[in-house]
Amino acid sequence: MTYALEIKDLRKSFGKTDIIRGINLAVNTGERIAVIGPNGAGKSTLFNLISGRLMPSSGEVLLNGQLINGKKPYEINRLGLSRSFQITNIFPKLSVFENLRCGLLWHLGYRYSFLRFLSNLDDANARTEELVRQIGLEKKRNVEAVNLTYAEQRALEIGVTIAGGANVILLDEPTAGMSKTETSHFIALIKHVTVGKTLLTVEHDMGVVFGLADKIAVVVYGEVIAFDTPAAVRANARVQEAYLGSSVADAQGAGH
Amino acid sequence: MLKLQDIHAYYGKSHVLHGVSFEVGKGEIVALLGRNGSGRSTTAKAIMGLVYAEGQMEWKGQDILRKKAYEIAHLGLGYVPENRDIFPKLTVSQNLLLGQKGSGKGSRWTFKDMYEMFPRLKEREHTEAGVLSGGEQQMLTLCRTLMGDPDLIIIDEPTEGLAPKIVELVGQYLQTLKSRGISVLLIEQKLTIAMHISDRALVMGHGSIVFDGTPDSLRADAAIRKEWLEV
Amino acid sequence: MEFFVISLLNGLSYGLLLFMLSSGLTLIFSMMGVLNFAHTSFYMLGAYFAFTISGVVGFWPALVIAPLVVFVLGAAFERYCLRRVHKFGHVPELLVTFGLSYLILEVVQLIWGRSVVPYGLPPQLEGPLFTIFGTQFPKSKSFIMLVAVLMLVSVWLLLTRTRIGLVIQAALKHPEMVESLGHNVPRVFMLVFGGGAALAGLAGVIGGNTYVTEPAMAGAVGSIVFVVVVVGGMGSLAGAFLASLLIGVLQTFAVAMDQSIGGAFQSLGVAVTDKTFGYELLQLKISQIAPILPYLFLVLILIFRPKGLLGTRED
Amino acid sequence: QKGETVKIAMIEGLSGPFANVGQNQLKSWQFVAENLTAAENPAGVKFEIVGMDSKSSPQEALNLLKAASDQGFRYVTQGNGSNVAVPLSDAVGKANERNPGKEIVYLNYAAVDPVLTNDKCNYWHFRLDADTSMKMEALTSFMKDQPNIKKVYLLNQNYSHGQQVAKYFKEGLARKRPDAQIVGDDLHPLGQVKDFAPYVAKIKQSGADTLVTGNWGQDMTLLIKALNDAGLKIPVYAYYAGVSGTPTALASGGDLEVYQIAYNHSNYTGRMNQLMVDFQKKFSDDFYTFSVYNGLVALSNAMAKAKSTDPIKVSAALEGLKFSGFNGESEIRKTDHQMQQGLWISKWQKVDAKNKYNVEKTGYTFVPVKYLEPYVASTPTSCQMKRPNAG
Amino acid sequence: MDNSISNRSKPMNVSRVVIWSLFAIAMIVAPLIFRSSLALTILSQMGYLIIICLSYNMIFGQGGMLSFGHAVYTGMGAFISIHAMNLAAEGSFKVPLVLIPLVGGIGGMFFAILFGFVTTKKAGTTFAMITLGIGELVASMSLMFPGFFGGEGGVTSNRTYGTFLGATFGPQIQVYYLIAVYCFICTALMFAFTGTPLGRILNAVRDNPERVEFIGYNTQRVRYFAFIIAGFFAGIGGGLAAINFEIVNASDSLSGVRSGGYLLFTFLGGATFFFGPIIGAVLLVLASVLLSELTKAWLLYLGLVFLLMVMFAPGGVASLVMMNLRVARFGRFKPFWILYAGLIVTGAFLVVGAAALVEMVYHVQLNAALGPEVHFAGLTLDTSSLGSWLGAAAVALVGLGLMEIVRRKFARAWGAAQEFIEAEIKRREAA
Ligand SMILES: Nc1ncnc2c1ncn2[C@@H]1O[C@H](COP(=O)(O)OP(=O)(O)OP(=O)(O)O)[C@@H](O)[C@H]1O
Ligand SMILES: Nc1ncnc2c1ncn2[C@@H]1O[C@H](COP(=O)(O)OP(=O)(O)OP(=O)(O)O)[C@@H](O)[C@H]1O
Ligand SMILES: CC(C)C[C@H](N)C(=O)O
Ligand SMILES: [Mg+2]
Ligand SMILES: [Mg+2]
Repeated sequence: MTYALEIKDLRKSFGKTDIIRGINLAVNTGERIAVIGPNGAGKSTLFNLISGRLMPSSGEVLLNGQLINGKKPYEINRLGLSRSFQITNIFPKLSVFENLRCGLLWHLGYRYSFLRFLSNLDDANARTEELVRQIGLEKKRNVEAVNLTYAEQRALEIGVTIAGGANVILLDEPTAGMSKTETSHFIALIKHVTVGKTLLTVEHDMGVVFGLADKIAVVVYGEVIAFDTPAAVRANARVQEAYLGSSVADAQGAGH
Repeated sequence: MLKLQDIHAYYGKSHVLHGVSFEVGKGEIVALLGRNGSGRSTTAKAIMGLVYAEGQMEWKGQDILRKKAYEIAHLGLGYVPENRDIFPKLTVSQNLLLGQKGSGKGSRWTFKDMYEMFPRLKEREHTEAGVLSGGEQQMLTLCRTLMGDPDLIIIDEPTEGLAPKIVELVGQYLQTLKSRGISVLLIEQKLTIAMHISDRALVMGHGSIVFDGTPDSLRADAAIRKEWLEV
Repeated sequence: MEFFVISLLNGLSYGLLLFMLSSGLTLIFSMMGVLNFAHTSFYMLGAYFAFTISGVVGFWPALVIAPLVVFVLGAAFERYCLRRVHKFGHVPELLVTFGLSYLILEVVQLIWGRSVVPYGLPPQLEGPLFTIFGTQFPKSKSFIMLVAVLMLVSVWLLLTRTRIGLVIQAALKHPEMVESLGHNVPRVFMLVFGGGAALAGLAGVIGGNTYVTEPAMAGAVGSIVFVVVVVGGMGSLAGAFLASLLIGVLQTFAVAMDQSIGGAFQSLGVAVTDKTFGYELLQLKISQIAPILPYLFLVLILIFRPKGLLGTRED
Repeated sequence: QKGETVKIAMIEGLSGPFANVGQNQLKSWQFVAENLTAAENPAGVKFEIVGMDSKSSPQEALNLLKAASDQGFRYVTQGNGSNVAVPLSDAVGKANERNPGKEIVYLNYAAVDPVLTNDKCNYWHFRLDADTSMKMEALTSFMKDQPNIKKVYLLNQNYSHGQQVAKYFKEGLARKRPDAQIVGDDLHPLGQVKDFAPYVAKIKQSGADTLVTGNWGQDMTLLIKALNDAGLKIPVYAYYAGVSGTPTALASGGDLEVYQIAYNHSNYTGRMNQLMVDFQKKFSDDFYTFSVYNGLVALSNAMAKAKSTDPIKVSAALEGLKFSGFNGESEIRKTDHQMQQGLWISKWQKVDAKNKYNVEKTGYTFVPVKYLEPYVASTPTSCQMKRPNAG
Repeated sequence: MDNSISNRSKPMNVSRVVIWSLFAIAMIVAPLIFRSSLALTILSQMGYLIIICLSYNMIFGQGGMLSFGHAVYTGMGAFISIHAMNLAAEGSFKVPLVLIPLVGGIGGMFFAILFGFVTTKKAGTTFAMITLGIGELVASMSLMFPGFFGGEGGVTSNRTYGTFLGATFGPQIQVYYLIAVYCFICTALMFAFTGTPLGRILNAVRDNPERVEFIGYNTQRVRYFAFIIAGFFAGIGGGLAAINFEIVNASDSLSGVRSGGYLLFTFLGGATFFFGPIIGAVLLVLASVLLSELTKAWLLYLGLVFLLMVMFAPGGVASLVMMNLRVARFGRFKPFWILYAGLIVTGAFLVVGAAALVEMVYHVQLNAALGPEVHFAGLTLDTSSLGSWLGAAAVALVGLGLMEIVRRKFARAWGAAQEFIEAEIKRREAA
């Protein structure tokens, strides 16, 4: 069978530094994967490689069986992969509604069209309205994105990411900066909007990780040292030592 | 050391702080807790002179309310903002260099100390800070502020985006600061750490302080926690 | 050989002139990101001030005083105008400098009139420095070359020996953060802008009498200075230096080249007559477009190497 | 018509880069208009000149033409730049065709593109200056008698004026001095050269003994400076050495052999000298646009002849008009409305006992070297003048 | 003509119909009110400059591309139009005059396709500098090719080579209406563009090009397409200019000064609002034609206005209008009538006094020899008497002082109104 996302011996180095050192990962359609690991382990870099923001030094990335490495971000997105960013990355001067609508125009086939009015694109507008509701920003529908609170911006970030209806979704620390209550709301939201989709998410909040993921991939120093169910990962001694560090007093040298 | 009395702060015309009063003593770690949007970051900015504020504010007995940010910094206040604000096009060491005031002589902290504390930074010394991982950036901001040798450091959500292991590390690090006589005003979301290391806890709600006491008493006060922290 | 040596010398001296004109802009444009359209107006001011001041106290004191006066004006402009619009972004900054360039031009014309002013060389700089192959090389140009090199060295020292460059770059991104770290950002901006203006003023003091001092002198070099800075690479003083020399030499040698595209075709056996499509373009000689080659160079550089020759930034 | 006021709109760049020249010429017009004697003004009208600022932009000039027409002007004048003159002449022609009863006469006192009195000639346009073909005709006639001119270098601005200078010069030289050689013919972009040293090196390398250039403004002064700097002391034959500002710059350049080809020089005696001296006294500026004088005198003569100030009648009278101008008998040729006049070669040198007029107070002056009679400078025209039926 | 490009619902609602009708009516009746032939030319120029400034804003305000070379596309459109007119008059290329602007549009578009291919690969400063370079190149080269560009004199033509519905297009009024029709249609089309998918994505590219790549769009393509469309409208504007003047001339049409003018006035009008450039175009014509007629010091005034506008109203005139409308919409405008009146009166004192000084200075500098009298605003000032100088200075100072008092009051009232509005918005949001 083909995997939704398959990564084969992926490597990336910046100058002389090897950051991603041979990652292999295969994700089935519909799975929710949490990617965890120490700071600087290469999680965001991995996402950047998959989504086309960076070019791999070597290795392969396959999306639904199709080789996508070396493609431009927009090409990869058109093939059904969408991602969010660790640092909020939306359209600050556009309203919430417009942000979301931009997210889905390409995928509804409107592309570079300049011969029809947005307001007449009923399918796009209906979808957008639904998205606005899904991410709980009805009241801020017409507010410019810059004027949203941090948590609202994060929600919008996710909204823009899922708007196009991509099947494979990568979320980079979606709950960072949120309070506990907000986080739990947010997790529910993510679960809700990604039903039936393949999800990869980077997280540091273990509560979220264990609440959300079917499987966990642990990235340490550019390698996947474990890829298993939450229970198994939690029990894994290497993971504890490298990442969770609950008992390890000498916690220096994160990432080594 | 730091004393705020009835501080009101504004973003343009919008009134955010409605009379905030508290004190931070020497060598004390004070946690400032509260929900998103309650005004904690604004309090920090008000102290640093980055938002327009009214009221009374004293630092080491000196009025600092109308002073410019760089003057305040020179008086020995350090600030680590919540969104990190690293300088992306400068290298790690240049970022640290900017943390120094003047020549950096006589500072309690040197480059070496910083690199020892976070060896990861040493490795990335000549890398542009903009490409650092989220966690690395967080470490860098902490160190950058320390380079300026502050007597009180205001830290806004330092554990944000850090791996659990590093979070612990930061906790230890704050206690090290305390042991060197530096006061800390810690703005936190993660109650566990904050409660664990702080000497005193403040809770903010709707732009004013609604609780001021020891962590233990806060732990005991379920009503406050329920109303202002967790719901 | 003879022609080669003389042209090389001409090229270098022209290149250094360009560097002198644009070094201040490099400082302002690359560090503060301000597209300062009034840069050459400060150049003009330097020349006029020097003209007036040297009439009173002589050229050599004017060489020092005039740039200082320009410094004060530049710093004041930063303090009272540019600073206000800084927060609105680059385009308003640019427009403010645009407005300023109008104002300076008009005020200069009001004070000094609309014609050339008789701003001459001091006796020490008159006449040739040396003669090779029967062609003289004037002292005034040698002086320009000397000053340009001194500018390079001093600006370079300023940037590498102090944290000013870092503070400014950092402040462009997060000004509040830099202030919170204890740096007086507004003052640094003011000094840098004033300094850039003063460099332009200094260029004016010696450019004005080596060439011509008149109201059109600012406009005449208005866009070439941007070419130098951009070709060299934003944020790179060395790049600006290299670009100046390169443009100077390139243009000087291009003047000597009477080849044309049409000529090239003809030597390949393709007939080119005035009936051929694009005949006017084909018969244009390289020497005829030499002075606008820098713009072509600019476009090509930006297409193939947007960072510029030695630049590090691309924004 | 006696005692009538004739208003002339001077549409010219009065601000911007060419403002100094425009302002000078506006003063010249006003000054001459005020000082016409009875003999010079047989019609006895009062000329009133109003300056309108076109900023040297053709489109602005056309706007101003409308404004002038609205305000009742029937005479306009312009000269600085054929880029304005050609559109203006064209627009005057069209406007007169479309608005009968509001005809306008256009006096061109300085734009020298030959096209204005050839392919694009227009009944309402009268040129008071000599065009490039005439100047080059005269210049080459002068060179015919200069045996030491053997190798000529042409350096001009790469636009129509510079291209025409080169073209007409080469034609004339080939006819009159087939033995002389053109050793270089360079064109450079208008106003883009900051340092002429490379060109000077090229001129030197070519072994030229004479330089001919139509350059003006910065392109002229910088060229002279570069020649001086390099110590290349060959004679320069120039068009616009005497225009506002250029003499000041020339003087700071040092001693160079510069000849000017123009309809005048700076050391007239008699009436013109008087005007120059008075002008300098009044404005502390030089009066050098003599065509202004010819223009007003011709206009007044035509008005006297037509016994009217009506532009239709006056323009009919101007055609073929013979009058006594500053260079003696002059004629406005009927076929193309080009004034036929004698031309001068003058030389830039220090003021001396005989030649006292101090140009721009530089201590230098343009001393006449040779006068070329009108017939020498005259060139044929291809103009097919379309005359309005009425009139 | 909505207040914000990004917030809108259905394109056809009542207020919009009203606004567009008013726009059309204004264009129809304007020449009936201003009847002189100069006024008519001014109106005609406003018409096509509106198109040009709007087209410029398509890339600048909506696409975030700061171009220093827009005149290249208007100018090339104009040159191609004028050649087309000449060919049509000869009979070798049968295009009626009313379609000439489209020929210009296609010309502009052609060059946008050509040059845009390289320029739009980049954004930001790089884009700005490439356009500067291309602009300089085209402007300098055009003078070297008299064949196509007509040399110094430019290319002339005659627009009366045919008739259309009985119009010969000889009289300016007919040309004006031709321009007005084009202006209306083009404005409508460009407004419509802001509401299309490409238009919206263009805004997104301006705001955050990186993210656009991750929602499926190729940013370079988006910029390129927008650039081409803007080039088309720019070319139409150029074509209309060619018809209006019947001459096209490199020094006017292609120069960097022109490009700079489009930028300056688009900004001055207000680049963040769709209708801002319309105001900008009107101001451009008024400043260049009327202001320079009124005073010799016009460049000084223009420089000052720029400086002050950018410093105090960086959103341009349009943003001032919108801010006041916002106050009005919240029913808080009442106190400002009197305050504005106060500002205007005191400001007038300041301006008259200061301008009198400026005029006298200019007079002394330029025409002193014509006598010491200056005529200004109906007054005759004597530059040789100290009284005039002191008087003017006094008027200016009194104006300044009074204005400062009013300004303070104004600022307070304005602040209060804004505070109220902010609170009101919050209240409505909460509700
Ligand atoms: N363009 C680049 N050039 C050089 N080094 C880079 C670049 N991008 C990333 N790195 C380095 O690669 C390492 C991995 O970074 P990455 O952002 O992937 O970490 P992460 O796992 O997401 O960490 P965090 O949890 O802290 O966000 C870091 O040390 C970072 O400094
Ligand atoms: N720049 C700003 N302009 C206007 N209002 C602002 C601005 N920044 C913050 N606010 C508002 O001020 C209030 C307090 O914000 P503040 O950032 O101080 O909260 P916080 O307690 O730090 O919350 P967080 O957990 O989000 O960091 C919020 O309602 C917020 O919307
Ligand atoms: C100078 C500006 C035109 C652009 C600037 N570099 C930016 O994109 O931020
Ligand atoms: Mg990361
Ligand atoms: Mg906060």
